[in-house]
Amino acid sequence: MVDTSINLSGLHLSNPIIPASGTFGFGYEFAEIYDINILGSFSFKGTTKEPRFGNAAPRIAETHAGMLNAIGLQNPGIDKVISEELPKLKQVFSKPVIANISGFSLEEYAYCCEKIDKEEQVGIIEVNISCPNVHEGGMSFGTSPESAAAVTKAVKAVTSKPVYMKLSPNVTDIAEIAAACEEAGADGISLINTLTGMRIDLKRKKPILNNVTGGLSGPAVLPIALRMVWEVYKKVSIPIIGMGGVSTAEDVIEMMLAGATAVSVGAANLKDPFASKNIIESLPDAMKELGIKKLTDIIGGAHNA
Amino acid sequence: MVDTSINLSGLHLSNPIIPASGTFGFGYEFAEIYDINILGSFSFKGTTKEPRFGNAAPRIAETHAGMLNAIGLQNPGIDKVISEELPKLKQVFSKPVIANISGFSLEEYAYCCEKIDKEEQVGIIEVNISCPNVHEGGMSFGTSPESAAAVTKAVKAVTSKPVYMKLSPNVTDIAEIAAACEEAGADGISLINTLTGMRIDLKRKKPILNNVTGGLSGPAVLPIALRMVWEVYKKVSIPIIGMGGVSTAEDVIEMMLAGATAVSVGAANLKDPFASKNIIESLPDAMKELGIKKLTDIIGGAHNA
Amino acid sequence: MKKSFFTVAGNRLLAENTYEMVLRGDSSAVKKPGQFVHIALDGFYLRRPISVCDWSEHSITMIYKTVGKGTAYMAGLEEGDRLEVLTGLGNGFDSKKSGNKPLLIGGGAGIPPLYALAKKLMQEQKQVFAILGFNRVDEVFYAEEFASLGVNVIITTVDGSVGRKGFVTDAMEIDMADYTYTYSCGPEPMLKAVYEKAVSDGQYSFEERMGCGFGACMGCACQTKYGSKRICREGPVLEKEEIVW
Amino acid sequence: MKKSFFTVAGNRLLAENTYEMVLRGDSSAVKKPGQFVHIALDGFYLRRPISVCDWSEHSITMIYKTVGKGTAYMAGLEEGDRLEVLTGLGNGFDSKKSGNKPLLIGGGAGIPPLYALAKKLMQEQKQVFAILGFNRVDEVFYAEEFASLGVNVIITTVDGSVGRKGFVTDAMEIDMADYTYTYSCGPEPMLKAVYEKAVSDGQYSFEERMGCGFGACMGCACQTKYGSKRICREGPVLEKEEIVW
Ligand SMILES: Cc1cc2nc3c(=O)[nH]c(=O)nc-3n(C[C@H](O)[C@H](O)[C@H](O)COP(=O)(O)OP(=O)(O)OC[C@H]3O[C@@H](n4cnc5c(N)ncnc54)[C@H](O)[C@@H]3O)c2cc1C
Ligand SMILES: Cc1cc2nc3c(=O)[nH]c(=O)nc-3n(C[C@H](O)[C@H](O)[C@H](O)COP(=O)(O)OP(=O)(O)OC[C@H]3O[C@@H](n4cnc5c(N)ncnc54)[C@H](O)[C@@H]3O)c2cc1C
Ligand SMILES: Cc1cc2nc3c(=O)[nH]c(=O)nc-3n(C[C@H](O)[C@H](O)[C@H](O)COP(=O)(O)O)c2cc1C
Ligand SMILES: Cc1cc2nc3c(=O)[nH]c(=O)nc-3n(C[C@H](O)[C@H](O)[C@H](O)COP(=O)(O)O)c2cc1C
Ligand code: FES
Ligand code: FES
Repeated sequence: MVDTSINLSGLHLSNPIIPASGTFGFGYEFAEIYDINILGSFSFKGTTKEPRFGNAAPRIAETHAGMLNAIGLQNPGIDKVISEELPKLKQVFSKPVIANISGFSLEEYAYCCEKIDKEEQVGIIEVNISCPNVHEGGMSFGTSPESAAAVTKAVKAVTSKPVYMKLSPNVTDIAEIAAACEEAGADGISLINTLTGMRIDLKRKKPILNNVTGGLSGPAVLPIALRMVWEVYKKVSIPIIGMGGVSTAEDVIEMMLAGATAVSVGAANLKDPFASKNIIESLPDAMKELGIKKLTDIIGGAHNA
Repeated sequence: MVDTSINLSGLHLSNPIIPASGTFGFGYEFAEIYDINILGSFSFKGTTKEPRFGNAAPRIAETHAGMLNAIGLQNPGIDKVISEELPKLKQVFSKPVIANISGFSLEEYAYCCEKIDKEEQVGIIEVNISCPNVHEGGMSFGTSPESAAAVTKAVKAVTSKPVYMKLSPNVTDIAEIAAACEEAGADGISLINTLTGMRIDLKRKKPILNNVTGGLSGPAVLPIALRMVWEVYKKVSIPIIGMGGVSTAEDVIEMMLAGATAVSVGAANLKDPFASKNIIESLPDAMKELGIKKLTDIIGGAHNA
Repeated sequence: MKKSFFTVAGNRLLAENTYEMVLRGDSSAVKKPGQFVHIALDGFYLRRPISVCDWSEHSITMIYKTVGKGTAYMAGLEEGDRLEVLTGLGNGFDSKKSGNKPLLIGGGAGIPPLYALAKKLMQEQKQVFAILGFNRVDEVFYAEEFASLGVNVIITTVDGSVGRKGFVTDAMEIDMADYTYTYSCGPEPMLKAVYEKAVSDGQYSFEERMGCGFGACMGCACQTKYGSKRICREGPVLEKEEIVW
Repeated sequence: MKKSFFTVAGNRLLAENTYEMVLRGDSSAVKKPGQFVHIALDGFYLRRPISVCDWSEHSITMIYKTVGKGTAYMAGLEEGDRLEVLTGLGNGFDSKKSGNKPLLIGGGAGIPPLYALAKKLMQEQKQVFAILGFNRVDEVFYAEEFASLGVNVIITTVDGSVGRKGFVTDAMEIDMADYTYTYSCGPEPMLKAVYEKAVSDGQYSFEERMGCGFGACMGCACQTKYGSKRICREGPVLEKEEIVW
């Protein structure tokens, strides 16, 4: 018997698989087709202070070995998430969930985190700092160590739950930003969010996405995600939730060898609704094949070689 | 009859296809299998002041819809390129060639460009600023507007040929860097170079590439390249050589709609030695299919829509 | 929703760039006309959504137009090829609302789901009218198939090469009068024109680019008078009264 | 170099995880034993380099071991499947250097190119010896094929389950004496051991991860005493005297 369990800031997860925010909704669609309690945990759809409809359609474009999305953080707002979504979720998911929080100002981040802090169902708060900062010319909070640290501090001040800062890969030096978050008190780092990309409709001769650009994810980005997890692992000592293009149990192992303690699966859930289930079920065999007895043994393993 | 010709800083190219530096050597391997004079032009292997062997093997890793390379700028050095490679090239390629120059200090860049300036065969100098700056902690010249501008100025001071600055995509704001190059006198911008990535060998539990990280290219990066060309086109008024994942005539058109005046084809030449030839030959039909008479009409076309 | 493998049992050219594909497999998840399937294609990251045109216990028929690389790939499939498909997606049309004399209005690649609907309505003993719009005679398909169900079929072509010359809405004005309900599927400009012309209530089926196709990603969400709806889940069929253009 | 399509004419399991594939097509670019082909596989970005084990005017035989996803995909190919292949790559072995009594030393997946070489050397009337090394009896392949050419074959297995127990170098020491030249192909540690033990000059065939396979990318370059060489072009066969470990 191999041991797939991991420990994430005190949470014991039976396996490291965490469906990524925005690709698993609030879990119901998947709960209809399999028992989602097999998951390590999952990160719910990015939630903001106010309800948001998001961007106009089209919001999706296909790419080679990946996809672009420009959902624009559609969500019912933190209050409704707490009053409606979490109670419904409780009926299908009995484990601690990861709350993914977004905002356009420090106040919004703090507001949401303070509210979610009181929810027993929430095990970890994952703070997405890829959103544009409306008070500072629209650059994303995640593009400078200073603003990333500022969000971390604002959030840490209002919650006692573990806080994972979710970093944008659209930066020159992601390890520097991770270090700033650690220094500011983050309990862990999630990476990577999507890479900004675009496609053009050749017939209409204009961008496919109504929003012009969108976020690239899927297998295409796996090598970039691995490199960034590698760099962040070298720089910080807090745990990493690694993601970006993970689609198989082998990808999970590769991500953990690069330095991830847990692994999120995003676009793969959209391509195949059973992807996370399949990964979890094939993980023990993949481990045996590679002579891995205990998954936690390999975290960052490729750094020692 | 459709018109595929373009004008690049005064050079008339019969078509916009320019095999990308590092994927076409000095042309001979391809000249053995087709007449390379059908190309718009081509950018020769990145050349430095001193001869370089580059990195130890393995230097190549496969990824989803792409590849990683960590060649490490292997080249015979500028003097040998001028004395040996260019005369040999002259026998198989009668058009102006693009000289791709790399360096690890301002002096090295200037040295190479001053030398290559005297070569009649060279139509454009493409200055690769993705290399680490040995004098400033190893960050690449291409990661800050200041160092990018400094290289531009150093090079412009010693040559009268058009200078295209080749930008790294591993940055937070590529348009800002392009603008700094324009301001410093660049005649054009080439983008994108490869995205830093890595893969791990699951059996050996260590990075596949001896260099740990390498540069990602191929179809996987096309959406990122398109977005960056789009952003740079909005910001600067000098011409752009667009590249990153281009493999078909349709990709060429997409790149030009995003803002490229000419289009480089990289990894596709390695996957299929006839890729550039096939693209050139299928371009007229692709144009007809999309109702394009003159290729120059569509440069940046998606911005007007 | 169900994920399963199907075998191509037929794939024939019906009209210009238009193919009919019959899939053999478990169709148990298909419940209503107007639902769609989501097809995984080798070498393409996203699935392709195609309406169910007809189904029986062990087969699903689809009609698709080749508009891009994915549908061109589908056109190249042969009998015996296997496809991995999500079935039972979308809300589908509600035949109960039709009244006695429902009018079905379809344009081009929007026509297929109306076929299964027509079949259902005929089973429910309604007097069914269908206006099927095309650009040219070369594009026309399934006119006889609708007719053999007992549907009163009116064909329109933009160039008048067959049937009434003009748009589907021209036929609505001239050929029809006392229809009790409208069911429509086709390109968005057509849907809008029908919406504006229709004197009855109705259901309209929409298309949107999809990530998942089963409600997880919000990729297909659109605004309605009753809030945001996912075309893949609370759609593709929307009620006339809730549509926001 | 030539790029062309080949049809799989056979693909059979030879030994544990080891397959022999025969391709039908234009083999005119293949000139010498030790050259390789570069095979495009659906769904994989890079080609797979595999040595030519044997060839005739219209066919190429390869033997490959399933070590990863690409070779596993190859193992699943069936008669009639088509592959796009670059042929005529690499320098190949020079049979002229062999002297009268050449010794061929191959390990596992490094054995295949030695077969075509043995054939050539036999045609050139040499007295050919071959040491073929494997881990276990289950992995052994082509022993009879070499023997039927008239080659003196010695098999070694690491566990002694067939042939001499030990490494190929053990057999060199014990079984051989007056060989005039060494040709070797196999895993790098084996090549190095052979290099150190060999009393004659020789040629050694190397493997390296490749981008292009035809000399354009420098992906496979290695250092030699005479400067940098591309394994795909100035290799895969290097002269003993130039090798730098
Ligand atoms: C619910 C629904 C039912 C449909 N039913 C049918 C049908 O019965 N017959 C038919 O011919 N077509 C139907 N379509 C449209 C069909 O999905 C597209 O024509 C098809 O996806 C185009 O794929 P492609 O690869 O050929 O085009 P490409 O343009 O190469 O596709 C690129 C991407 O855009 C998406 N895309 C392109 N056009 C559309 C579109 N109109 N709607 C949704 N996604 C699109 C593709 O799925 C793919 O992800 C339906 C669409 C939806 C949403
Ligand atoms: C000149 C040459 C001749 C060869 N001849 C033979 C032969 O006759 N029979 C045989 O069984 N094998 C041969 N090999 C090795 C064979 O190329 C690899 O086993 C094969 O590429 C592995 O592919 P994969 O997808 O199964 O493995 P993966 O590990 O999944 O491949 C991932 C990537 O690494 C590359 N790669 C992995 N291992 C090797 C390797 N050893 N050499 C080069 N690239 C590698 C693959 O080509 C691919 O790009 C030869 C290699 C070279 C360079
Ligand atoms: C449709 C979609 C919606 C997403 N929404 C969110 C979100 O709301 N919050 C967030 O932090 N990340 C969001 N992401 C990013 C993913 O959580 C993940 O970081 C990214 O997709 C990379 O993983 P992948 O390659 O496995 O998809 C979204 C991704 C997709 C594809
Ligand atoms: C094997 C290889 C070697 C490269 N060497 C160089 C180089 O020497 N100089 C340079 O500016 N870019 C170099 N590049 C980057 C390409 O020129 C190009 O910018 C990049 O690969 C993106 O294009 P693609 O996706 O079409 O490959 C190299 C790329 C590859 C794949
Ligand atoms: S396509 Fe994902 S929610 Fe509709
Ligand atoms: S693999 Fe490209 S030069 Fe050898």
